[in-house]
Amino acid sequence: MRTASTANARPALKMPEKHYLNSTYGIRSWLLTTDHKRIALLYLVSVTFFFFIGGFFAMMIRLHLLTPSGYLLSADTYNRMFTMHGVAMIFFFLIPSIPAILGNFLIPLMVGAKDLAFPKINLLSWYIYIVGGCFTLYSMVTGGLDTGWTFYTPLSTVYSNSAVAPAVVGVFITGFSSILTGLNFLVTVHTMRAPGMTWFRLPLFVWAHYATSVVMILGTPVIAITLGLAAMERVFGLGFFNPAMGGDPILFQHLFWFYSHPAVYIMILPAMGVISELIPTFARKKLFGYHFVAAASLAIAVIGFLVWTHHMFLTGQSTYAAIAFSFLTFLVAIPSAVKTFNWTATLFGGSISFDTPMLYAFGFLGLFLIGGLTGLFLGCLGVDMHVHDTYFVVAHFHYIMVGGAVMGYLGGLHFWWPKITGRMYPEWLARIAALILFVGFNLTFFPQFVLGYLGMPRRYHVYPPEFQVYNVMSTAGASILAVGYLLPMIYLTWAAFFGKVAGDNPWPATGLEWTTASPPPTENFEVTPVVTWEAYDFHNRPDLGLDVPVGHPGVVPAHGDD
Amino acid sequence: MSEHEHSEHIVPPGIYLAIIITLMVLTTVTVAAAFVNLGRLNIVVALTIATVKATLVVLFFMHAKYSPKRTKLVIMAGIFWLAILLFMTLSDYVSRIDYRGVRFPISQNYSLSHSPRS
Amino acid sequence: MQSPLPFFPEQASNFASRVDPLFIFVLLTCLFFAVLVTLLVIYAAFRYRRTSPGEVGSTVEGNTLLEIGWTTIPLMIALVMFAWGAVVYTNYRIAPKDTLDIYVVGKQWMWKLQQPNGKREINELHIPVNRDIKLIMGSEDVIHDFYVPAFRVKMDVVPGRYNTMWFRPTKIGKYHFFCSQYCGTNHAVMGGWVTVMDPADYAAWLSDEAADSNPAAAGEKLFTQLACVTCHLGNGTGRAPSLNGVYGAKVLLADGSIVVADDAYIRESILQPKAKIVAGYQPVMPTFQGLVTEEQILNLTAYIKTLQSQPVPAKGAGIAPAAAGKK
Amino acid sequence: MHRTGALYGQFNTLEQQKDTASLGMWIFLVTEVMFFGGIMLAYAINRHTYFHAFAVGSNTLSIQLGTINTGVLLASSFTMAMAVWSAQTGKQKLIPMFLTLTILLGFIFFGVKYVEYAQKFHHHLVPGRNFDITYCVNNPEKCEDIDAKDLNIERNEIEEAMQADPDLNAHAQLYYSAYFGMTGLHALHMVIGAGLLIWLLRGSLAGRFTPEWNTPVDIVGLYWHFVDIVWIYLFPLLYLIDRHK
Repeated sequence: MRTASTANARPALKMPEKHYLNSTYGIRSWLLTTDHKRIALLYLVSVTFFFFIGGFFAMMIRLHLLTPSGYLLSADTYNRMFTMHGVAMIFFFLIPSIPAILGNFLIPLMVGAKDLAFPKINLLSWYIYIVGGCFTLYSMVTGGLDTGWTFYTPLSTVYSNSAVAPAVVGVFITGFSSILTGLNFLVTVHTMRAPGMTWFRLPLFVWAHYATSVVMILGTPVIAITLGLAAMERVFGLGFFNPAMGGDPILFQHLFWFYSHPAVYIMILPAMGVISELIPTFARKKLFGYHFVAAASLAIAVIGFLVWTHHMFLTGQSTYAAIAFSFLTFLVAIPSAVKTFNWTATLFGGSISFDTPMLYAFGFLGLFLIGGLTGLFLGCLGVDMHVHDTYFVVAHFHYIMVGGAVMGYLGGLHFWWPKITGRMYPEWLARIAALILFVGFNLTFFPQFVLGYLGMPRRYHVYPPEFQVYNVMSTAGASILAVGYLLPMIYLTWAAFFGKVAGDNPWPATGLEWTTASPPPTENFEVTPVVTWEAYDFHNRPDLGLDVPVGHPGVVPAHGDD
Repeated sequence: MSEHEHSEHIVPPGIYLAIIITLMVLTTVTVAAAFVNLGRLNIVVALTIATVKATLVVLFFMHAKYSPKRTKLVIMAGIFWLAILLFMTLSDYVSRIDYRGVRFPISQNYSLSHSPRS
Repeated sequence: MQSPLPFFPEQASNFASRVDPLFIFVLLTCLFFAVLVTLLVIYAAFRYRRTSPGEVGSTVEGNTLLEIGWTTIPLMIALVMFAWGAVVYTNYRIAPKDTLDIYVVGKQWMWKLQQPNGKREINELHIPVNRDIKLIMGSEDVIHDFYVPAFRVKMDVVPGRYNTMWFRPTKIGKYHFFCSQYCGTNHAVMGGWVTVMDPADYAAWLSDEAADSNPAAAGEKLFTQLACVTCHLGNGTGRAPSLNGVYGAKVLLADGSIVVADDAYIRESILQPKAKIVAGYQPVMPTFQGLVTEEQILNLTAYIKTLQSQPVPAKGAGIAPAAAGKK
Repeated sequence: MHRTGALYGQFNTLEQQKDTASLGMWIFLVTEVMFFGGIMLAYAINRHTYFHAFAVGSNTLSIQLGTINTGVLLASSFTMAMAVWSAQTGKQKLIPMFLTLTILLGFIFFGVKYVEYAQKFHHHLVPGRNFDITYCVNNPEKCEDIDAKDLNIERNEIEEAMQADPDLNAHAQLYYSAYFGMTGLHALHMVIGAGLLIWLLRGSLAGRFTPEWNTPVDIVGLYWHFVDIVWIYLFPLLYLIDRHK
């Protein structure tokens, strides 16, 4: 079952003498670093901080909903809790999580570059993230925010008496962090690839991030200007979104969802990229249909921009527009389906191990499947008129965001933890944690599908007693889930300092990042690597030390001639 | 490595001069056209002239004409996505019909103070 | 009547019998794919599990025919879902002729509904069975959403414009309706009941003014029904003053004057709420002129009298402090 | 940032470095397009909905000042292009000269914009509590800078528009929200651009830009031209809605 054959083969693994973690010391060397690997760790710390803030709010919400009359929180407090849960999780955890941590760390390594194209801008984007985060935290401690993470006007601009302005400004600022990260990735992939690293030799993780970056740079400016206008409206009384002044609240929703629907793909595409790395590695087999998976990423990024009003089918938008957007919504489901089929097909004929990252990949497959398929219900106009704005929606997007994106994130974190820290996490504990997460997650969110179809609207701090059974299940699941999230945080931190030394390529995997030391040196590679192999090609990599059958019928001559 | 091969193209000042003169002339034309009543065509004329001017600036002042394909792709992507934002949103507005059969724009007739039936 | 783990809400309108089959179609299709992929993954995980540490997989790289197949087949199925859904939705968005029109106004946090003959209700809707009903909806403040799960229909109520929805109730009974677009503090209690009645009963109800025998109890019921309770919170934190202990007390008004809260004051405050504003509050209360009968005012007053026994909150009652009273 | 022709650590060749910088700027400009796109959309929908109010609002702007500013900005784009050309051809003396001209024209633009904003402020045309589209018509003595003939035309226009749109004042305020939103955002970009130009000017005086290495001049130029393009659209959209009266 255990892999790490190469790790076992070599008796004494040692950490490299000099690597990016010990090259310089002191707080300044971290806060002023332009090393993409260190910036990734800065992001890791700050993003984890926001994850636990958001998680705390989530726990309060679930505890409160244990009883129909909600004994724990007042209506206003509850409203603040779910709003701040959404804002913290979406803008400060999910959107930066995989791109800014794993993407930042890995993209230069994967394309064989010494750093991102604009290292200073990379650091700047972390500072922008922190400034935006501070504004939002300020809003959280000075009266909170009770508009829902969607900031719908005129509730947010006129009627709410919570600290809307600082929160909106915070999200506005953080948007620029996202834009700069996306810009950096795009340029890096275009101009910084190592010799031999052609477009179709790029790992699919890079393709997924390329698509993500496209969404980031084209969508984020729109939410920035929208929130900017909303903030102006709240502070100075501009009137674009205020019906009392002749403005149109539906326009706000158009502009908001123009970004916020594609933003869903900012969260899920990188997770898909992680899964596309995990499955070939732990099945020891090329990913089935590489070109189709890469193209599917781009297709999602493009078609994802054409579907936003499916969040607005029942706002009274034109019937014709609704029909057109519903059609496009069904189209965007196809590339995701193609990816899922390709991942499944990769398993056939593989040599599958059940290391923790692979368990997360299996978990992702199952949960993303449910999340994606339930999206069809919501895109279907006739069903949406019943389930829109109910718990069905809540369950659906948690299956995508938590079941998909967070599973991918944790899987990736485990997979690359030996590369990031040079040390291995405790395998059995990690497997148990993955299992707890999977069980807890389903128990939390599956009952919410039923609740939704029964007609329980979302964002209710009290609810009719007939909905209680499912709410109790959901709260029970949430408690299990909380344990599942605490465990990895504890043992990963422990492993970073005291774990077994992992070696350069413990799995082994084929990516360029595994050819350098673990942890990598500051300049990533001692010499600029020259790539001579296709992505995920285990058969033509004698350096991995695997037992490729001699005269294997499928073994093709090395592509090293170009 | 990337697919660039271009060496920097230097545009002679004469072309710049020709462009700026054209731009000034077009500015005059657009102001003059605004004083002629063309009905709905006024906005069309104004935006067409603006687009011609913008194109000249992009192609020559910004050297897009001499830039690699990649730059052109970036420009086209920008225009394409702007078009998505503007036209797909407007597609909702222009096809809205409210319950009285009134087409967009309808908001001017709305007032809650008197009963909707009156 | 309901099982402990209900799955479907009651079917009580023409759309319930159209949305549910569509839902089941999508559900079965999705189940098919979910089960298929899950079984394939489980099968592959066991069949192709690693048997020796150095083992590698096969060299299969892809199959274009397969790719085309699993692109087009799901696409076809998706298009069926789309078309079916669009038909149901279009039918919902285009109301038939000759409907019973009811005007709905959403307001933080109550619904005001008006029958064609002008009869008004708050948080209650009475409609006859088997008749096409059209709701014409506007909002006074933020976006709300009128949602009746048993009817499978909802529609946002957007300030600055009218939205409409229609349905035909098919079953006599009482059904929950909710606000399903988040609208601020009391979003969760901004709901009520739709009562579907036999047409004869409906006609009788339209002309009937039923009364309760015990004035204070009837008043208490009205206090909730008319949504007074959403603003006049007992602990004084609402948007309107608490009414605990207010009857007979001196009240400080916004213009600095002081009045005694007697029957006449309470009556005036219900009918012309803007006449005397309590200090520290905004004039946000709507008038109930024409909405409540004289008898109901008496009932409400009787109820407010009973609040004498409740503890008076430290702030928010609007009761003039002793010092101010001497002025 | 102060090394001439420096090759930064992450790059292998100067060519790659220049390529990267230019691509980065172009992508950034695309995000700027989308940024302005959002407010353009708000403008388009409101203009369609409240055409009368937008026409009235537009006609209170000074077309002379608008046209002058358009000319000034186009000219500054020309001088900027010339500055890039000077750097590319190694004309060391000309670079600071053209940069100075560009900055100067930028400041003329600010000056004219300031005059316009101040005027709007005096005429109670800034969105907010004091906004009153009829202020000048009703208080001609407070608006002596508008001559009586123009004021008469304005009065007729407002009265006519009131027939079609009784809520004219509120909707004209939307026009002015768009006006200040769009021109304000544009001016903010100009300020950033002017800052970058001054930084370039320092570099050019120190002789840092050569035919081999002039990336900063090149990419700041791209930015400046983009700001110019935004104005090319703002001018007809804001000043030329309904002038033929």
